[in-house]
Amino acid sequence: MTNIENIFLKIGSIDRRWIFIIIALVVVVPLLVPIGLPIRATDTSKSVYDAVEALPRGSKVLLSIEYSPSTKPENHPMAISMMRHLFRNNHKVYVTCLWPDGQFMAQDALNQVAVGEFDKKYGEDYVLLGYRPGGEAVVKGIVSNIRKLFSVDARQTKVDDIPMMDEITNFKDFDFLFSASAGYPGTIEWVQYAADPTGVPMSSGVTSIQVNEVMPYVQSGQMVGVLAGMPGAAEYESLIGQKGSATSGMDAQSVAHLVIVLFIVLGNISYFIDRKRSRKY
Amino acid sequence: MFWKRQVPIFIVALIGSITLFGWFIDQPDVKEFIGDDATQWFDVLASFAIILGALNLIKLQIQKVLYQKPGWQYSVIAVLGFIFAIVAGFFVKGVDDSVAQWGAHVTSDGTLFKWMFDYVFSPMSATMFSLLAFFVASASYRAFRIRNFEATLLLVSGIIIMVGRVPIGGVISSWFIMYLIVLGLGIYVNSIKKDTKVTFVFVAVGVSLVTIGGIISGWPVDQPGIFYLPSIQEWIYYYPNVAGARAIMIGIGLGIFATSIRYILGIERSYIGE
Amino acid sequence: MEFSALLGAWVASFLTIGIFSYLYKDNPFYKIAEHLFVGVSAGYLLSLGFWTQLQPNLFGRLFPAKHYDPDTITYTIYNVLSFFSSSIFPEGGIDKGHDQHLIYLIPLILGIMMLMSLIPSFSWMARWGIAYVVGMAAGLKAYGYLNSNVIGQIKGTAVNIFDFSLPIFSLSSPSVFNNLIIFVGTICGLLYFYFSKEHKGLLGKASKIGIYFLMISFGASFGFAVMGRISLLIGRFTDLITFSGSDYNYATFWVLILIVGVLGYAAFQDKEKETVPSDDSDVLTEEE
Amino acid sequence: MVIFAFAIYWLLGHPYFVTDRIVMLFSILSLSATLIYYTRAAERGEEFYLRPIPALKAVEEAVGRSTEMGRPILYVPGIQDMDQVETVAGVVVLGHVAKMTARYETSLNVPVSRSIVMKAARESCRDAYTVEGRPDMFNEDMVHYLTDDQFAYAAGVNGIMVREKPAACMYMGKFYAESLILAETGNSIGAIQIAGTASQAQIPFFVTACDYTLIGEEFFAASAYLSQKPELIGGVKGQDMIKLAVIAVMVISTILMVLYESTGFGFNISEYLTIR
Repeated sequence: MTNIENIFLKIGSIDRRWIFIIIALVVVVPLLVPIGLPIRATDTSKSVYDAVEALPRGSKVLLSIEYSPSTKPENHPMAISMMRHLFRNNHKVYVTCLWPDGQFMAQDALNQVAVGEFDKKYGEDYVLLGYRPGGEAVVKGIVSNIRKLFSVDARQTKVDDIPMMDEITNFKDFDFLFSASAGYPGTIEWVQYAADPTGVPMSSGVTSIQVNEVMPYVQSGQMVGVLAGMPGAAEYESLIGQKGSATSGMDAQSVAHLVIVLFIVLGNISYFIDRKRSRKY
Repeated sequence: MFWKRQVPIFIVALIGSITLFGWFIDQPDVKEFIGDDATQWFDVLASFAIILGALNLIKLQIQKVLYQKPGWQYSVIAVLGFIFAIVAGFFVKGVDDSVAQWGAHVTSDGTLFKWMFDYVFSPMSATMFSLLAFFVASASYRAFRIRNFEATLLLVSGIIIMVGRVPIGGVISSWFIMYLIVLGLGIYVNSIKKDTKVTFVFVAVGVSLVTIGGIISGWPVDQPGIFYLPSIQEWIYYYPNVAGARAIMIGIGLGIFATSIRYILGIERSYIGE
Repeated sequence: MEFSALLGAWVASFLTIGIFSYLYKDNPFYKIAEHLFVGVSAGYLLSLGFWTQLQPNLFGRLFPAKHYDPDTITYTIYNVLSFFSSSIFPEGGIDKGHDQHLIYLIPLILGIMMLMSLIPSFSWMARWGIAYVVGMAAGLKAYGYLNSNVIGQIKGTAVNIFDFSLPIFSLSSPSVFNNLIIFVGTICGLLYFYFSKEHKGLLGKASKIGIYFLMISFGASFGFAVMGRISLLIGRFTDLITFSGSDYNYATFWVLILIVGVLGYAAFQDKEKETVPSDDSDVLTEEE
Repeated sequence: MVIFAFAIYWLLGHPYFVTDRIVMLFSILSLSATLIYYTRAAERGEEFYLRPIPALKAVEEAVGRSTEMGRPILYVPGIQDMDQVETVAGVVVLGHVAKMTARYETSLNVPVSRSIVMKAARESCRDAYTVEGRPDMFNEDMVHYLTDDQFAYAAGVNGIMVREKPAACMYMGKFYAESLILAETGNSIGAIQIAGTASQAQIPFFVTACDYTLIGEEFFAASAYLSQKPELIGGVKGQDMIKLAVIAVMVISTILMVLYESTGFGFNISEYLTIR
């Protein structure tokens, strides 16, 4: 028995660089050699899908991009899947950004989906309005008068010259809002200053870290469903039936989680052995 | 003193009450000012604040170089990086006017600014964050201990979320979880009874009950639901978790409300450094 | 492959691996990457804020092309500015679809006062601008948080909990049991943060239950935090795998070999020195 | 007064008023009144009871243990500037800890990451040592600046921990991702760890890796309690009262909802709680 205990104690005190190497391996190996585990959608992801699916064709949807490259692996697949879903159903997509880097992310996703896959027309099917600094004040400005805040779009074209902007003056003219958010300003500000005061339905895709901050909104119906982190993005990819980068990351994600759980268990075993021994002496 | 102290307090009180009570006023001129112009001013000042922050940071780095403080060589790199970004932002566009005019160059493809974003800014900010994956792993190994009941609750709910939310959680059979629970309870029984026989009988009975149940029902992966990780995960996530998160949310909401009111009334003045 | 993309891939993999080398220990590669990041992001944010807000929405309102008239004072000033920087102030006014609003001089002045605060003796000047931002944020937040985070949540909790058209117990769909969980959990959680009475008796029990709910919620946050970190790492590795392809001349591999080589050599040198412990190394680590 | 004026305005036909938001206006006015009332009461010298917080007792134990072991105490006031409420709270608690270290003659080590925080923390330590009558024990270097950068700061603090092996580590302030790195290292050197923060995403890491954690509002209440400033204590009391009111509204609306939907008696309260 003591031998086994000693082994556990020894494992418990290894240099943490070994742990770093193990983590690097369990992430890289499944990326190179995929297993292809089946993905099942959670209820909150399904409600997002159902809400978008229920919009009548040709609805005006505001898509807000609020993340930077640092959380790209989590948010970008959501934004891409959402665009695919919207364009496939022929909705009009208006893209705004509350984060400075958001407009690069938006540009990237639009180039890939709107231009590359669906061949949509800029100014008629979609428009990138761009970034404005100010956080909640920008949201308030969009609710009050979007044309004043975004007098020009990201390409410096005047909004008066953009055909699809004709029927838009403020937030109430939109039928749905989807925010791909990584923090402040983001989903919370949209709920507080746009969705709650106007009653326009909204939904959101957030980073894993943020999920718990928005869950009460989802449960109380202030938001329709939520996509939670990279697994949420993978679920959405499987719901719209088009796989992407989130799905291919899921194997690595699964294995890494298992390994971390294993670490917690092993760590606690050596902790208990340690405690038992120190009590004896 | 008047300019440095009273005026800012007055500005906060004035602007604060205008925006707060503006929510209730339905008069076109007032509404337009609060909804559009006041927010625009806010946005303009927010941009100035960003610029101020950036300049402040660079000022500190330059000071470090000038006074040759320890590690000043690295500050030279920071300053060079800043200069590079400014050049890309204001002086060298990298494309013709026909491709992108000044102003549109910060988003258009092919510009120097976009190159900097794609290959310098973007990889670094992403990598900085992903370092944390490694620290989470080593901390989960060395620091996350079941010290008391609260910590146990936290770790168990964390583990269920972690495994139940990813695809692999759906592959783990609920019967496997039941066996684990029986074994876990066995360890618990052993620690109170301190009798190997009792433990053995307990575990044996538990294992056989689960096995019989499994044989009768034909080992379905997701039945019974209360032992299937994705279902437990979904429940924790949508009910007890929301209850806890909501308590925190209300607390934070009240805290922010109270602080905002104190700002507007001039009770709280920490923003002017008091 | 274009040269700029190729160069970019090399730069990106150097910086990525440079930052990862921190996992081995704090070293010059990490510091170079980190300081470069600090400098570049400062300049990057500054440029973006300027081109997306100040130039179009502030200067665009002060000097709109719509009302361009070189004889007025405003546009005389404009032409002087334009002489210095024709990229920011193009000839003939700024055409961003605005009318002229000279009232926007107020935020301009407040903003300039903010920048003046970089000079220590004028540091108080920033307070005016900050006061505006603080005041407006306070007015917006007091309403937004009270409405969405307090009243909205009361509404979310106050449902017909004994709605017997729902099942009594069901795990993942609405049920009476789950309604009760939310109701009890929220109230007990709030009671835990009640400070002006000792937590004994009934209040003590309620706050104990409250802390259990908070812990479950923190556990979920913890699970999600781990999930997020791992996702980001997956994203990084996917990029590195892309850059290790032949299109990019195997950038990742070469950079990896370089950095591992240099660090390995340094470690080897350190080992030889270890016999003579010096106080120097101690001082160095403290600055880090 | 306000109500009276509003009543007249209402009777005059309330022009330019968003009638849908009247519930909100009344909540804002009544809640503000509660806050002001308790703040004033505290300033007038009324005493309010605040429950003891276990983690603060643990601070005393930790200081005692450090004295026995002859090792220093490490205090980390977060990585943000003084404009964050949490940093302010952290510096307030630091003053309290400094009083104890002065009493027990234990050495205190406070690495900081912002120059303004350094000034504030030095002041609060100097005060504490003077109050305890031990100005001789105070030296400025006990509060020292490391660096502004997040990870570099974390690395610096780690270095201190590994070299000096403090008997107790306290983390009180605004933390981001570095919380985990600090708590892990502190754990590996076997120090007693006490944390306090309101950053929701970091609390789990502190709860699992530290011996005691001040969670969110508890942390603010602790600093109000320690600073003994009447406006802060009054604020805590006022918010407590509002919390009670929120709970009461929650219970009453639930009862109304049950009655309304099961028996059709009463009215649908949720309509009043929906404010557009």
